[in-house]
Amino acid sequence: MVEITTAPIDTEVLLRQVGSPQAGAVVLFLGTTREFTRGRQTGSLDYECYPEMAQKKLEELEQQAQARWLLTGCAIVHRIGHLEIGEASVAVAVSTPHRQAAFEAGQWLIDTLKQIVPIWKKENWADGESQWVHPGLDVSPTLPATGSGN
Amino acid sequence: MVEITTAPIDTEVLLRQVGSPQAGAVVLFLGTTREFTRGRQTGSLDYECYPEMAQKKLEELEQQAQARWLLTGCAIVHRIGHLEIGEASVAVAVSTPHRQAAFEAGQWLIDTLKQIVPIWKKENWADGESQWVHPGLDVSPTLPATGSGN
Amino acid sequence: MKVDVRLFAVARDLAGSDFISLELPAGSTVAQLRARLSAEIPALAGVLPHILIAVGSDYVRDDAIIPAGSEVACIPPVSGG
Amino acid sequence: MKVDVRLFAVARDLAGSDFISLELPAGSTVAQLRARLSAEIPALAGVLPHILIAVGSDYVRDDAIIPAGSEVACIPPVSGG
Repeated sequence: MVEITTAPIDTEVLLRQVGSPQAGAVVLFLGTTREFTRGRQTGSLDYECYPEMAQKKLEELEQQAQARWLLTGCAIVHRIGHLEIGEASVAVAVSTPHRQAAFEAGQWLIDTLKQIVPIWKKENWADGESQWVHPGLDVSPTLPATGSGN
Repeated sequence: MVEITTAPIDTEVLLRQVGSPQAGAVVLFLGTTREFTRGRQTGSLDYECYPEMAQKKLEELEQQAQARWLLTGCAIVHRIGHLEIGEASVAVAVSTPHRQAAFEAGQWLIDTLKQIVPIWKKENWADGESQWVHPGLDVSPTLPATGSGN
Repeated sequence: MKVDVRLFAVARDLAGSDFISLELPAGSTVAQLRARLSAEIPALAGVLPHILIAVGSDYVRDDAIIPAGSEVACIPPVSGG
Repeated sequence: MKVDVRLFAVARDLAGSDFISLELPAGSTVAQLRARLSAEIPALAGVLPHILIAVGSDYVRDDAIIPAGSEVACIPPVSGG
């Protein structure tokens, strides 16, 4: 089950979805929005995605993890839109008969998601600037008042 | 926060406890009771512990993980008593600024818990036999009607 | 052939639009698409080397040929999760 | 000195009791405790090599001396989690 949603992530639902009488282990990963990044304070974040491709890539990740670790359950939810500090932007839940595979699959899923799934976050710094986060790319901050542009 | 309880584990409470504005990652591990172990069907499980020592060892594990991975949050709950298939017997939740540490700490905590914390499970096999699980020790099964010991 | 290229995040902000329609010769490659994007939207030129191109929701290399009617997108370095 | 030894899981089942009171010379070691346990509860003898001894809720080695008044327990291989 993969989902992209603007709603808060319901971890109870996720844990129920991956539960199974064949599972001995469940690993849930939550990515939550941090208040400080390299000493600079974040006020809030906005996430956007390329919906069709993000959905397809998430489904591919789920299928690859299923095949590689013989998961008994897998659920990935990414939230987009506006998030406040402390909220979860992403949740990955997997279940497996034995725990080592659950940790490996969970970590692989979030690592790979962060490398390939077309989702982007914009930091709204507490000082008023906003800035797309594009690893490896030096993006000039923009003031909200000036809107988009360079 | 560490706890030994006979009540079902409330994951929402755990996740709230480890949440922090400094956290970018939360990892929750749940150990759940499997229906089949090496092909043999389990009906239910009973867990018992040495309460004072189990509590002390869990607190030591939490402190060691805090020191080693600079956790922003940590919670360990072990349920004892009678558990049905699919229920969670143990939950480990940690939060950290970055995700690698959360996976490492979560896995270390459950691995070490399973090695040193004085908690034992008894498999109540679906065929009516019951058997303490003591890794490395060949324990004769007992029929419930015969009570303890041989 | 007409190709609509979807633009996201910093690429959209730099272009000032969430897509651009290009007219390309049939059989054009991704490299040729990149050259046209650079020419049409000079503000994109600086970041384009860091942008991946997706065709039909899959990442493609610069020597790939763009099939007519396919959905094309500029994917700046992702930062989800 | 009198030492109450707590017994858990298979050790309790084999002994038929959740503790045993032993009278040991002051300054006895864990090894001496093990020998007495084996003698007092023959059913335990077979599993005792696999059982760890805890004194004051910490695992101790066989050459450790048992302080008077300490809480002692037999810890069969654990299977929590």
